[in-house]
Amino acid sequence: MIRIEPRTAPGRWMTLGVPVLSAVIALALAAIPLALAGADITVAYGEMVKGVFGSVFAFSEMLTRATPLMFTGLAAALAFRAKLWNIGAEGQLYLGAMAAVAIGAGAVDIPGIFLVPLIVILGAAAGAAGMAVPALLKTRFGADEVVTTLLLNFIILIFVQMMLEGALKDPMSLGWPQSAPVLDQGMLPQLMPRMRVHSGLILALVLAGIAQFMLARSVWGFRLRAVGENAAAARHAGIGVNRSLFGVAILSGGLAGLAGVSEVAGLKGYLTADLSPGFGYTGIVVAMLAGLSPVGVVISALFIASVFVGADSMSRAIGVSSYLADLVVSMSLLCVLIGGFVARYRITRTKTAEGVA
Amino acid sequence: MTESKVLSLNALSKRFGSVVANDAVSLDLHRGEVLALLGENGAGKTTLMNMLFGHYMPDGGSIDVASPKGEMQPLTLGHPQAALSAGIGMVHQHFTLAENLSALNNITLGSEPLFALRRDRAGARAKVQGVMDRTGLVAPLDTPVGKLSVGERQRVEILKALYRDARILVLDEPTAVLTPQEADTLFENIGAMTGDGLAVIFISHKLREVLAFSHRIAVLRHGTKVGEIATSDADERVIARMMVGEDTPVTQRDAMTPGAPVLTLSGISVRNPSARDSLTDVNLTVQAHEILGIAGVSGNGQSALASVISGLRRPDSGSIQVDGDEILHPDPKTMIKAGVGRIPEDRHHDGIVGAMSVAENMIIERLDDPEVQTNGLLNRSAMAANADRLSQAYDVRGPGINARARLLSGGNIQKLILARVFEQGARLILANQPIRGLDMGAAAEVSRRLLEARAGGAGVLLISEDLDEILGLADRIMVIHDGQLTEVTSRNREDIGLKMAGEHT
Amino acid sequence: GNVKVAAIYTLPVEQQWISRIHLALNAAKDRGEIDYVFSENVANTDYERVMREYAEQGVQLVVGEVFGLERAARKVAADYPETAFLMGSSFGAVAPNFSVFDNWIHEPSYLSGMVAGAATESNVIGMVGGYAIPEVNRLMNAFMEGARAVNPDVKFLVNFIDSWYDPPKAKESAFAMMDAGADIMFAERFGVADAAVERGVKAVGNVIDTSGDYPNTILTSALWHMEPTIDRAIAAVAGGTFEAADYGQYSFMGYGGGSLVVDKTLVPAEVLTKVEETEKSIMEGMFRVNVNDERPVSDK
Amino acid sequence: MDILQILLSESFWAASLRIATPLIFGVMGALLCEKSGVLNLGIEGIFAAGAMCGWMAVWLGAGLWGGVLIAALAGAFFGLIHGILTVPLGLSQHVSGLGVTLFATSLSYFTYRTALPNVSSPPRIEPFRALDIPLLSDIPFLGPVLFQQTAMTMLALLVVGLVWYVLNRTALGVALKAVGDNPDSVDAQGLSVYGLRIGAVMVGSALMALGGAFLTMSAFDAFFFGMVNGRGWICIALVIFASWKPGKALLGALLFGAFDALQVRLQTEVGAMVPGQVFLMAPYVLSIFALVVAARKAEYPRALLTPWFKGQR
Ligand SMILES: Nc1ncnc2c1ncn2[C@@H]1O[C@H](COP(=O)(O)OP(=O)(O)OP(=O)(O)O)[C@@H](O)[C@H]1O
Ligand SMILES: Nc1ncnc2c1ncn2[C@@H]1O[C@H](COP(=O)(O)OP(=O)(O)OP(=O)(O)O)[C@@H](O)[C@H]1O
Ligand SMILES: [Mg+2]
Ligand SMILES: [Mg+2]
Repeated sequence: MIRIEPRTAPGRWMTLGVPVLSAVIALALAAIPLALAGADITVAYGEMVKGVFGSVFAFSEMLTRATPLMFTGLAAALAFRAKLWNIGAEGQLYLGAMAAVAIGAGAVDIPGIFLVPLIVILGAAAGAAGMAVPALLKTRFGADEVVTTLLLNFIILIFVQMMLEGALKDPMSLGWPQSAPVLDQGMLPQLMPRMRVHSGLILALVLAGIAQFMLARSVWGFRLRAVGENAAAARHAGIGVNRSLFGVAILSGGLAGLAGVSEVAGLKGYLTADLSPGFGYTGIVVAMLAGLSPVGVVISALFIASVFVGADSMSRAIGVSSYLADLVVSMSLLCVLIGGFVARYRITRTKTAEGVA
Repeated sequence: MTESKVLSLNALSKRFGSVVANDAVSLDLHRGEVLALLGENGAGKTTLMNMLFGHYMPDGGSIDVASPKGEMQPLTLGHPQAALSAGIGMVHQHFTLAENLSALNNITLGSEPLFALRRDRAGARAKVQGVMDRTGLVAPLDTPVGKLSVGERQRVEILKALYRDARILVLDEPTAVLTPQEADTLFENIGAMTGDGLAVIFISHKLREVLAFSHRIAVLRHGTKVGEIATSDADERVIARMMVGEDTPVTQRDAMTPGAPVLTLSGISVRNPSARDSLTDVNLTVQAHEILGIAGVSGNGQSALASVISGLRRPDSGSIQVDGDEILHPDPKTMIKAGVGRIPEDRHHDGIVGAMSVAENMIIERLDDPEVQTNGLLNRSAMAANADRLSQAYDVRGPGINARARLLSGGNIQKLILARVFEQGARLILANQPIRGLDMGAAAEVSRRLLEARAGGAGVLLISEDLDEILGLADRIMVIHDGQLTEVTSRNREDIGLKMAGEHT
Repeated sequence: GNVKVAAIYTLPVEQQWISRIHLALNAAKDRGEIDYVFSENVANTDYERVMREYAEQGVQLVVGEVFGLERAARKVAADYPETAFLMGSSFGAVAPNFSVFDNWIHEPSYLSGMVAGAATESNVIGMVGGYAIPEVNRLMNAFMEGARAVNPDVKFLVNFIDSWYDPPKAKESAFAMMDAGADIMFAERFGVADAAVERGVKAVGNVIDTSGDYPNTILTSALWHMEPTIDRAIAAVAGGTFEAADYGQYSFMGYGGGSLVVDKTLVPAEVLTKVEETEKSIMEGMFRVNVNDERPVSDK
Repeated sequence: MDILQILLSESFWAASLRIATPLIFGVMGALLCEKSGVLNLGIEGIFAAGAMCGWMAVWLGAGLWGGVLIAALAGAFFGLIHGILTVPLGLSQHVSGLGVTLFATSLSYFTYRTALPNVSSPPRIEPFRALDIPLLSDIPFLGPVLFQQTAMTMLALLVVGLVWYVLNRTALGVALKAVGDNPDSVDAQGLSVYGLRIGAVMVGSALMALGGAFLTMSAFDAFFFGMVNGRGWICIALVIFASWKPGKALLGALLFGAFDALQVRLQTEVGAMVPGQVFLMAPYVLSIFALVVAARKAEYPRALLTPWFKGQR
């Protein structure tokens, strides 16, 4: 009979080695679809590495892709810490992006040192507002936030399409549904010439650091952890559970909104309805792989971005379907999930004693 | 006697990590016998029974069970299904009922073929009715279990076992939630069934019923069996010494003159949709230097009363005064600030955040305190110093102040909560089932602390389902039944028991 | 050697619009003129990276569509002046190496509208579109104008399903229009013609020819041919003469970039004659079909 | 046509039922999973897998019912993955579900593209046709609405009855409801918590896959990337809307279908005045609204989202 028991003290190599090992296993498993598609496996892996580390450009592209994932990953990690299941980062991202173009695309024409912070703050506020609604519905009416945030993603996306054909539509776009571009002085500064990586990355790293510190050291973080680990006991101890939940909802939404700001004002310059290829959902994956630790989010965002960019570039180099990249990312997720389990639990086999010997 | 042996546990051992819950425990049981299994908290009683029933896989040892014909046969270990078909029934320490299903469905669950297209509901009902008629254990069969009282649920649990024609019945603390009368009825019923050959193992912390109803007593200490004794040869002192290894300290209670009121509830009503946990026009006063005991069977409004005083639930009407000041907007924080210390009924669920450290749990009620935080940042060294000091003073033992509170044993968790409550110099202490499930040593410690607080000028509101506890500690006693409070002047068990059952004498 | 060509599509190659580019490139590949690789379903976020990757790999001609990233794409082109870019775009070309095209088949759409206008008996024509973007609006408007030219009484029902790929939904939209009286369906999306077949109603195709899939249903289709565009670009790259230019005109009928195919068994001869006359005037430059990118709406 | 006229027409109700069919499969699947205590957010991906596998099987010559079977098996396979991850391993049901969605979707797309690399027009199959059951479909109104649907719609209605019957009339249903409320109750009676839950998730996922298969084998005759288009997520909302009751779930799916059918018809009429997006948004807004109303008295399966480990407390 198979039994599952928690490990009393997970060894050090377990907590560090197991995730790495699971990632390696996931990549090894990717050989199966590769082989089925008729690719040369060794070449494929070589191309995958090259796709991330082969050049400064490749590496910078990986960082570029990791940036929004850090924001959405942080959004999920903080909310999940409080057991607030915000599945709506995708929608909140779009709200942040909409706010960024609404204010940054010429509504006000002020110098960059004012405009950039304004865009960032309003973008975060918009995302926060987007999460405030489900938080309110949850705390007031007990409506399950998983479902409300999930559905709001659709509503917001449709709303974005509506705005892109309406109020936010760029008159210069010849009818194509997209917003006017953010003014040049409103754009987040680039980090390297000729590369797309931008200072949104720095913002994400700083925020991850602050979040890590606040969670561990502040009263706010204490309350958040208490509410997440045992809401009943927290309430009993005089902690305002709904207030804490609401606070973290605002923060989580704000972080997701920043993902939108960073994509629009750091990367593309304007908003289209296909700004995000599911960054909000991938952020959940990122957060879970990170064990909901903010610093861990940075690492796992880099990992997921590497896998995606590497596999994507490999699929192009060796001519297999580009859906491979998503496939490898999903297999990595599943493997790392199982790996995390192995690190925390021990699976033992015991003989099913058939009576006495 | 050997021919009538129905069960033998042979050198069963079980460890959880570093804890040895059972160390080569052997035990025999005979036809028609009632065996009481005793021991302190954590002695390993439940673990032993869980191995018998197949919930836990023993690390060593074996079990033999008599077949209906009387031959001893080895039992397949680790499978409840095997135990059930060998004629073993178990009533668990914690209810194992699906609350969304009727009692009938809970009882028949698992005994019908899963993939049959039709069910024989009439047959099942008739059979349950038969068991109920035979044993006198009656429960409504068609109401969802979630709507039943605790006593009714307990009976459903027992019916579950008997429905499957159990020849060996294990009862793990079956009377913890029953009135004395209900408990007596239960044991009378069981006594009648043993006449038909049923063998019973029951676990209890209540020595009175052990002495009254068992034939034989086995005692566990730290996972090993330390002795067996025929009940006719035993008395409370003998048993206590076997369990603890020494005589237990007797709590001393000095008479005191009550002071000014510290808590006054006037006309408090709480309405709940389920009607089970409501309060109707409750009035009470707790004075300084006084312990007011609230006796009653669980589910009669104790939770509502406790949550009102804790600030968790706003009453629908009525007023609350603490130390003479009316509390207009009660919530947990206001109540703490007003000087109400709360010992919650469910320590794991409401008392601690198990995933946070002991040190953190010790300051969780005073996060605004400048000693704990400066400018919103936690003052870690002060927290550590505080935790060290309290652990010392209240003898909180465990893997250290930075370990997760979940790792503490039940008694130590209770001490942690006591430390938290007493350190804030509470004017009123709400103690809701403070010693439920604690062993003698830990229970004595809690009692001593409550009396100490009383001596220090605090008022104590003691809610308990254990009449012995109330009689031992309270200066005044009120009984709660169906959401209403009545004062009792008599200290007679019978009188109070009848009031608890709702009889007006 | 062969010209190295890479295509980057934001949607799968089954999408009508993209399938036409894919077809032209595959044809060139089969003729042995080019080495062809492609990436499909590339999110706009990743598009720029993929452009750069191909450019870095030494691809000589990059084909694709940059409607969602006009500025960024031009920046990439500027960074790789040695690489030729031929992109679907609403804006203009940028020297030295960024050329643009678009599916300018409003002419055959107008003609297909004439067929539909003559064929409707209920005088109600249903149109199901994906998104109301200029590329789609333009063709719908031309179609409507053509129909009105032969039948002033015709009314249009217009619906957008806001998805490129939801055939069941497109089908339901079409059913709804037929319930409201439409007896001709303009099939901009997959699913519409299927509904027409089920109800025995006629349909008009767009961009691709699906008459084989829906026998007895497709009256006529306005086809887009990318070959004139693609072949010119390939030749220019091969000959070292590629320059920034607007290739849009090569989708006009005059260059063979657009054409009308009519099912002669379904369309009466006199209608056919009239259509052919108009076609001739278009080819001769005597008739210009209006370009209108506004979102079309239902008639009341 | 005014609204009343639309609401009274047979074709409108027939369309509603047609649009509702994939949702009926999906919501029944989600309901089974959740009744046993497991939230299955893999649904969106399982829809895609069902759509792809069912279609592919028919295209390769398995026949229509062969395709239905293959789709169900594919769904059960992804259900098994989700079941193993969330039941014995007790991993987060949210994350595992989203992971399964990503995995099932990308695996289906990758397989389709690898098998059919160079299509420029998707290959088609001969799909299920409307049954047009002789006498029954001549019944006025009811006939065209109910009996001129395809066999898969009939199957969906049958599944509702079956799920209801199993849950409310069989011992298996009692056990499923029990394991979703308190796994200990099942364990103490000698039944397998893991077996019941994994079984429920597998069967539920198979049903979800049928929802996807309906799209490619009945509503349409070809497979497209992205054609599931959020239908799976809708089912998750519908289950809550229905308070985990099969009958109400059917009603919810029908309401949703009716709304969709109505919006298509209304949008054509008033598309000029109101942006089309308002109509697209409405069902989601309504779902949230229904949720808020229903949440007040919804009886959650109490053990939903909570893992259970044998021999642990
Ligand atoms: N599943 C488990 N995992 C870890 N430790 C366990 C488990 N079950 C029991 N223990 C530990 O084993 C010891 C014996 O526990 P057990 O529940 O058998 O005691 P008990 O005698 O029934 O106590 P009580 O009177 O409080 O019910 C305790 O230290 C307990 O913490
Ligand atoms: N005629 C019958 N045959 C078989 N089983 C039945 C029959 N009637 C009821 N049951 C089962 O007994 C259970 C209890 O019946 P009851 O009407 O009390 O349902 P319930 O507990 O309210 O559950 P539900 O809300 O699902 O109806 C039902 O859930 C069903 O499983
Ligand atoms: Mg016990
Ligand atoms: Mg009922």
